[in-house]
Amino acid sequence: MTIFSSLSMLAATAAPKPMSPILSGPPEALLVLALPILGVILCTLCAIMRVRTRMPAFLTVGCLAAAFAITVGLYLKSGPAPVITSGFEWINLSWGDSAGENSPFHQFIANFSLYLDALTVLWMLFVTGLATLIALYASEYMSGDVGTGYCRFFAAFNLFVFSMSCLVMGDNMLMLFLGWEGVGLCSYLLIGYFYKKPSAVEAAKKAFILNRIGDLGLLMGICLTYVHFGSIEYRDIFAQAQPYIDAAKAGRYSEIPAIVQLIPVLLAVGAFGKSAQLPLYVWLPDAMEGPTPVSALIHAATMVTAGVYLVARMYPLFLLSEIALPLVGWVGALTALFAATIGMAQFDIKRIMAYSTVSQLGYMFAGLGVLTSTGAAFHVVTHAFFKALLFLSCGAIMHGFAGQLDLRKLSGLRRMKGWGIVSLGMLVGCLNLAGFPFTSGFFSKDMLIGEAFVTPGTAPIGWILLLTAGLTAYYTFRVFFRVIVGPVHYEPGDELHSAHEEHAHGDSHNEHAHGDSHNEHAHVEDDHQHHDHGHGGHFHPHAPGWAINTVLLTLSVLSLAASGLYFVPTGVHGGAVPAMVDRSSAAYQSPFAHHAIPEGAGDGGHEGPDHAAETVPSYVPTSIAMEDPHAVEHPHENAGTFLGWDPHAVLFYVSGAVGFIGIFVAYVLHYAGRTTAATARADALLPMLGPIPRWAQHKWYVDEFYNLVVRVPLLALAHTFHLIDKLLVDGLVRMFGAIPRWLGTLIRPTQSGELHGYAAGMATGIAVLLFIVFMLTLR
Amino acid sequence: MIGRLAYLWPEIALFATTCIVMVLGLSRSLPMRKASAWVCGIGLLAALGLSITTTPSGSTVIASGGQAMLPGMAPFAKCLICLVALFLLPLLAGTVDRAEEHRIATGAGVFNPLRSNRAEFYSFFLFSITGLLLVADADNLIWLFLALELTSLPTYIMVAISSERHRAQEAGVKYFFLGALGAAVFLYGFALLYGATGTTNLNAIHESFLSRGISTMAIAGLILSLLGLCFKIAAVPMHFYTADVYQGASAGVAAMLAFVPKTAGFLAMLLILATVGWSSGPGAASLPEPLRLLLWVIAALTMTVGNVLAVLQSSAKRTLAYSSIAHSGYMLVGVIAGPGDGSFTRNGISAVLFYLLGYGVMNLGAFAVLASVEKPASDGGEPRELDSFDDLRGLCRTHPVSGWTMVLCSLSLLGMPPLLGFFGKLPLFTSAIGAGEIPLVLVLGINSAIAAFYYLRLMAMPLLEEPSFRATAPVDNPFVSRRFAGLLSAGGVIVLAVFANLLMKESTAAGRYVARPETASAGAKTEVSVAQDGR
Amino acid sequence: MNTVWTLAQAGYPAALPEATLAHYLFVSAAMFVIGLIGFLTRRNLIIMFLCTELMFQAAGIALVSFSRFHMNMTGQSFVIFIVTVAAAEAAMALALVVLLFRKRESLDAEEWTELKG
Amino acid sequence: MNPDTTAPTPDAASLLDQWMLGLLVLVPLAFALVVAFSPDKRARATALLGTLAAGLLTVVALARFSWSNGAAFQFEHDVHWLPSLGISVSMGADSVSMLLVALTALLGPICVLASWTAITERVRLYFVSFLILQAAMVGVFIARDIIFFYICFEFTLIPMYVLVSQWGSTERKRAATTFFLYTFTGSVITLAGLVYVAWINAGMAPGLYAGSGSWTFQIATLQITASQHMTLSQQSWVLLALLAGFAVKVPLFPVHTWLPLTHTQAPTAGSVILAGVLLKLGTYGIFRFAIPFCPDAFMHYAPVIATLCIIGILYGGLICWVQEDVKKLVAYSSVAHLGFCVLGLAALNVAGLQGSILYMINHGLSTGALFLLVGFMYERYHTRSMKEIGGLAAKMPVWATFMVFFVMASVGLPGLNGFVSEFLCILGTFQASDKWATGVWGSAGTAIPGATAGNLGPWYALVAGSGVIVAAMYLLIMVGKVVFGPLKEPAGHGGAHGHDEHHGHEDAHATEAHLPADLTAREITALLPLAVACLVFGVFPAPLLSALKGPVDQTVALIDTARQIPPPGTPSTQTAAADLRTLEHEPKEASR
Repeated sequence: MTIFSSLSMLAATAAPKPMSPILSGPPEALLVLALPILGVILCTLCAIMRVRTRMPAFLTVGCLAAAFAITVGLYLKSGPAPVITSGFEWINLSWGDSAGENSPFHQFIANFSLYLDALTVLWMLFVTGLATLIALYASEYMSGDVGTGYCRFFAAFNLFVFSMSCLVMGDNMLMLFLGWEGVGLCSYLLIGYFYKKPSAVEAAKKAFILNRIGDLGLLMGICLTYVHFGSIEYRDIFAQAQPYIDAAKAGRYSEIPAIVQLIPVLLAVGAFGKSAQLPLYVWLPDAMEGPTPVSALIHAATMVTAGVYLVARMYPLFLLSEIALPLVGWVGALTALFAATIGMAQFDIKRIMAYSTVSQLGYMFAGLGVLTSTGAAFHVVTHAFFKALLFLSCGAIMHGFAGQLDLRKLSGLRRMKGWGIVSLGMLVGCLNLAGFPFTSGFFSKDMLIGEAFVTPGTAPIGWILLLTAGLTAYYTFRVFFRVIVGPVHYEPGDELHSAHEEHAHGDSHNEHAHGDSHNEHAHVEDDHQHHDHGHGGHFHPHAPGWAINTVLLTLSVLSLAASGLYFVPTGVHGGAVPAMVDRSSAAYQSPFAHHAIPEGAGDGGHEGPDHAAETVPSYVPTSIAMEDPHAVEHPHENAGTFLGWDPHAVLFYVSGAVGFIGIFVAYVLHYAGRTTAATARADALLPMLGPIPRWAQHKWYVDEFYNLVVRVPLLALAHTFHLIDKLLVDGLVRMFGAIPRWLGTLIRPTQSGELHGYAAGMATGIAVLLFIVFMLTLR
Repeated sequence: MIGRLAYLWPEIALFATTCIVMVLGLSRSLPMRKASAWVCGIGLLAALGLSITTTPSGSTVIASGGQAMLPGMAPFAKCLICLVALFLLPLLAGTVDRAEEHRIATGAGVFNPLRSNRAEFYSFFLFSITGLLLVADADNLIWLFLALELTSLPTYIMVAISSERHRAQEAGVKYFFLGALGAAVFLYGFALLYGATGTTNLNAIHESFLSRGISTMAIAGLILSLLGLCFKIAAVPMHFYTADVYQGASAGVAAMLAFVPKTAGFLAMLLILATVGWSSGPGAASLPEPLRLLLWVIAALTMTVGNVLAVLQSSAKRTLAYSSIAHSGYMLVGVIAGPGDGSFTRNGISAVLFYLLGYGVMNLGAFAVLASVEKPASDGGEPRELDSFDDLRGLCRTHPVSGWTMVLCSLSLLGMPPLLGFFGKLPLFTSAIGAGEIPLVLVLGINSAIAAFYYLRLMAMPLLEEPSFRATAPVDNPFVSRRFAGLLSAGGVIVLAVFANLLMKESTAAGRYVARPETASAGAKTEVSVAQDGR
Repeated sequence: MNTVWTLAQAGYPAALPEATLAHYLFVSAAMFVIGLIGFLTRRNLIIMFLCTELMFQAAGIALVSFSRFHMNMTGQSFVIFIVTVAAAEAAMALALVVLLFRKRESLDAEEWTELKG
Repeated sequence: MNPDTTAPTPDAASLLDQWMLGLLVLVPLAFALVVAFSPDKRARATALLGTLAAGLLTVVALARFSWSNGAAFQFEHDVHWLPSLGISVSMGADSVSMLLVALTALLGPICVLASWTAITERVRLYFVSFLILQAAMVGVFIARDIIFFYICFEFTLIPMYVLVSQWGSTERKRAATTFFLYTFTGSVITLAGLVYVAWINAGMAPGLYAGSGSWTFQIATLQITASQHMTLSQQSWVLLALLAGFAVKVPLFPVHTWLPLTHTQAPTAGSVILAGVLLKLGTYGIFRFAIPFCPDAFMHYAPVIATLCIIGILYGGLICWVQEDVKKLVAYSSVAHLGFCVLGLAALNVAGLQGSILYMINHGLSTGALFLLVGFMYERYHTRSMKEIGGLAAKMPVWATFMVFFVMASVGLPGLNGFVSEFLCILGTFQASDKWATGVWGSAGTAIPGATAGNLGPWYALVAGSGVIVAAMYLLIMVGKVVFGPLKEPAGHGGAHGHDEHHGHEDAHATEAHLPADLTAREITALLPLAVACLVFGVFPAPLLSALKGPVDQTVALIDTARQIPPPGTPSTQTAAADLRTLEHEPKEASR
């Protein structure tokens, strides 16, 4: 396939050179890690002291806000070169001295140090920022659980922020792995927050285990990196990789050992696990069993982008492999499409959002695969805001309607009292997600799709992404048209999604180990603000309070404003996000982008998607875009086109149009003429599609497939092993153990008690022994 | 010859004591009768002292015409015998005449010398010990034969009279008849040995072997002698009687049977094998091949048969009997290994001598426990000594002294470090490895593991089980001395282990093998047999 | 000491010109085996004991003949001791037999099989 | 070496140093004696005092230990005992020993606390056994004489046998017997191997032989003899003999079946000690004896050993998955975990060895704690079947918190202790390959700075690493069933504190009716040190790693030497080949 050859060529022209890091980074960066830990400790203390107020939430918000403020400070301070803040020694092995070898590689160092470059700061900004906001939101959302559960929630929440910070800020791959697994743990704890609900426990377990599969890939990648480069610290890796980067520049991939080319593939496996890509995505939709703030923060905005972060962070290594980036790109694109098809057929709005998250993560990976790390990073940021917004809005709905999330049972929220801000948030989120023109989602998505067409050989990815964009618009607005607008109708949730029920029991005193109360929804806890909203038509939804509304409003504004991060130039840096990415290890300018910019700059707000690339700052002397003679000489010759036009220029309109079409279809099918909540015009169309909608609704039976292909055989193997262990291994041991007994039984009859028998035995024994001795030795 | 009498003072002392005891036991006065045991003890003490002081060692023996191949063996063996006999004595207290004495004490009868066995019992015991001492002293096949017979004959009777029960008589008859068969076998072996060499003097036989080689007839004689002696040490194929006899005899007598004939057998075996020496054979460092093969097979079979049969038993006494067979197998490993280079770690003979002491002490403890506690007979008859494993249940709680003695002794018998048994087994290990008998060492190791199974039961029953029903709960035997014997042996198991070095040094000297006594007697430099080198 | 066998072979299979050592040894061995077989086949305790005596005396014959062969008296003196011991054993055996007969009214060795296993 | 030659008037400090290790053994023994003769009521407190005293002494020892010189044996002391047999009670500790002694000392009081209410019958015997066990375990780690080592090694069996057999569950007798016989059989063969080495030594070393026949069992001497004067085939046999005992103790794959049985039947404290320390006797034995004595053979057979480990990891892990008994699950997980531990040893490089030794400690902490937790649960519910209990988080939140914490430590979550060791083991295995320069891994001539010589490599690491997934699977499934999910209590378990009668096979548990639903302060006190240690060693393993540097470097240097100098008796062609191999890989070394 051409993508391979072209990518190899591309990478040859476009590998970045790292800058040597400054070793004395700002010490306050450590505070970003320390503050969430402080939060954990405080929440734990609250739990021990049996605090029954919202104290933990506010402590958390305080800690995280402080962390955010420090991060902003880091951002303001950040210079062009990465800086390293040393913490303390974690794992530090050295050897060889005694053997007289002095190779510098006879050591293994993984310290608790921070590597701060722009990419780090970018990620930390939205991680801490969103975490603060979502903590505020959760202070209200989780208020039903005030008590131990509340403390537990916020402790895990803080721990998550800590882990995520480690992941992002660590100066070596093991530190990243620490965060990587740490966020996995927090995800596990928070998905399983409603630990009495078997489905939640199941989902938490699934998330952890599937992540572990990816983690193994990452771990092997780390080992391989270490074995080859003799270090797992980023700065060393990048310095060590320099010869290969040079080789890749010249297109001489044969000089790059297979080991090195394998590293990014292994890392990618890790990334696929954490970022819920094919084939390991199945855990993410189930992870929605967790409380919604968790879904918003962990499973939409931050943790799942860790995979993207990993690829971006190790981008120089990914460029060294002929297969790694195409792999990432294709997996991302296929995941995007696949998840979108499932999302179209779901009825649970939170699940729809979950699949859309998978799909959007696919976009990001596709972006990385088509060589636009900037685009991917930008999409990460915009997605973080609007997806968090969408989830939080869903959460508000869920909170208000007793866990109801079925879009067939909710309708016309806009017209209900107190639901205005939620509706607004929903609208803003949906527009962003659908890629409505001039929203931030539109710009970031457009960048990815455009770049897919620009980069030679990746056009199929572009087409897939374009198609997915249409589907995304459709299913996004399907939710909007059915839930927010239309006739007013609502039904309270059943226990399937009843977070409230669990709220009542998070701090449980066990009054309901009896199954019947599950169905009745009768929880008489006085301080609970949802008074008995269970039965028949007497259910009264309660609108969200100030905390939720504030957060929704803030996020709405932010997600709209996020587009500015790209376009509004900040000094010489260009847009904030590109400027930051450019200053990091993910820095990479497609040589084809140069040629794309000027023509595309049609509209006002669209001043220059690749402005940054055009004006590469002079203090980035090693950027290959400037240096590589090859790129300078033939800047345009390999750039792809979109049906003959310049992709960035045309796609601006095309993807806008696709988005409109999607929204329109959703309007026709799900809003126009709809009189009830349960049915819409779309239902009439379904039979025409045969079994496909049903299959899609059942997620293409992937879970069942995995179950059949992986879990069942493994379980069978486990049972077989258990049987072997009991029968064969232990049986053999017992057999050996039984030999003496058996021998004893065999010769016991000689001890008959009869004098003659004994005498005969003696005589025979003497005879036999004489015979043996004489036969064997005397011949 | 008369000069040798000077070295027989322990035997003479014992004989004198025997005469006194024989008379004392028949006295009409109870204190006098009771004193017979004490007199016995005094005699044994005297013998022990005389053994230590008068028995010459080294070159003096040779000068006086005793056997010269193992010059250090007799003194050590005699001390060891007297010591263990001293331990045995309190255990044997009250074995006979208990009902009779009870009848007299309650006034139901008067003392009747014809019905009293006490005098014979103690004097037979002393006779047997005397015989054993004489075995250690032997330098002549005739002497050896007589000493062996003197050792065994009294034990036949002791078994038969050790209990009123039929079992004792059955044990006696089996022991006697099979013993006679065994004696005939080694006697025939002695005859062939005489025929082959023309002399019955061990030194002369040795010289004959050195000068004229070992003829086939001599080999046949040696083999038959060894096989006959296997009866004494309860080794395959002469082991059949062991369990029945030990079980039928009272526990004290069984303990004696496990020590006295075994020691006699091993000492005799060592003396006879010393004539051929451990320097022939294919590797020039072992017994002649037929003998090595014979002993190898016997050792391996003995260990295995003893252990696998012991595993099956439900009677603790029978188990101990079979374990006694197995221990003979272990010791045979040392016999096969031979003197090595004379150092303790390589000298199988020292190892055997040391093990005999260790085995004597720890085995005695186990039997002492069986003897010191009794359970009431179900039919209301005389209380019986403990026999089955079930009888031992919870002994540590009902009878702490006996229980813990059993625990310690069975652990020591198992070879659990750091108890005496372990340090007995270790030199066997090292000497056999030193002699290159590694397969045999593995057999020994595996057998130790098999043995662990029943010793563990022997340990667990008193320590860990609930005491059995109150109705048949074991009661203390009136003879405190038996418990004392157990205690002695339990203490010995620990104390001797801690201070084992002295004993080891002594047994090293005892196991010294002089391959060419004629040069030694000439006062020339002693030539130690060729040591096996580390290949 | 292959002389013994050499002698035996020299005189064999000649028609027994005179009694050689081999003949005596043969008799001795035969007696020993006969004693053994008797011990194994007879059930009467007294007869069994006599069989063991037979085996003892077989050894005695061998000793005497060897003594003659070696031209020293050691073997013969050995035999005297053997006879003595045999006498002592006989006394013991009879005592035991009497004891046993009292218990069971029988001298059948097979009566005594209580102890086994 | 020999303290007898030190200054005639040693001051108090040096006297203390000299007797430090002896005291570490004697103090528990002395307290055992005291407990034996004190009334039942005071037995618990006395035992606690004893373990605390031992702990205090250990702290003193740790403080006086010169960590910068961790490879050297310190506090050396020789008590002449049986010179005829070449046996002396000779003691000395390097940093590996010290750390394992510290682990033992830490677990001591914890186990006493854990058995406070669980043991109501024959309390004295229990604590006497326990204290003797404690002394024997310390003895194993500080022994510098093979026989002294063996004595302690074997003597752990008896108290453990007593503990399992007397206070275990329904099948305790069988379990205890199996445990004893299995390990005893193995260790007898080990003894044969060790004695064989001593014999070789007596025959080889000219100064020691020459008719005097004075054998020695000094580990230091024998190690030199064994590693330098034995041929490869001799080393192989000795290795086999040593592994016969140590592999059973670890336990490695085909000889592991005693472990689940014993663990399930043992009382809680017994399980804790078994998992925490006793299993480490096997790995410690491999580290202290198998590798230094038979370096060539160990190198040669490292792939075989590693394969067994990997089978153990996956096989044990998968079996865990289908267990219903929580304790059995944790027991099988030990099989899997110790597979990693031995795998690190088989890697024979710094990362692997460091990881492995750390693993010994870490496994002791986390698995020990898991057994404690299971025990606390069992004390309340009298069942460990996942079918009968579930969702205990609702009732025992503190317990649940600890459970999740230690499960995570056991799963190998970074930041907790398990990860560091597991990662290092995997990394060591990954590195340890001579085949980097060929095959699919890269073109010849590529510098592979992170690789070490060895016969394992990435495939081993990959397959072993998949054990990490399996570990997550079974442990989380267990947590999902027992800790989370709807509350499920055994039928007849009335109320929060009650417990049913028909579950108890023993009526020994009469007192725990007083136990509250959640953990008591005493139980938390037992768990907290472990939790703190897990966390601290996860975040700050650096002190441990630097402490272990000395011994590990020494072992690796030994291996390097063995790699370069073939064992005696190797044909010269092989020598040449070995030289070539050396040249290829370590040009600097070869030119040296």
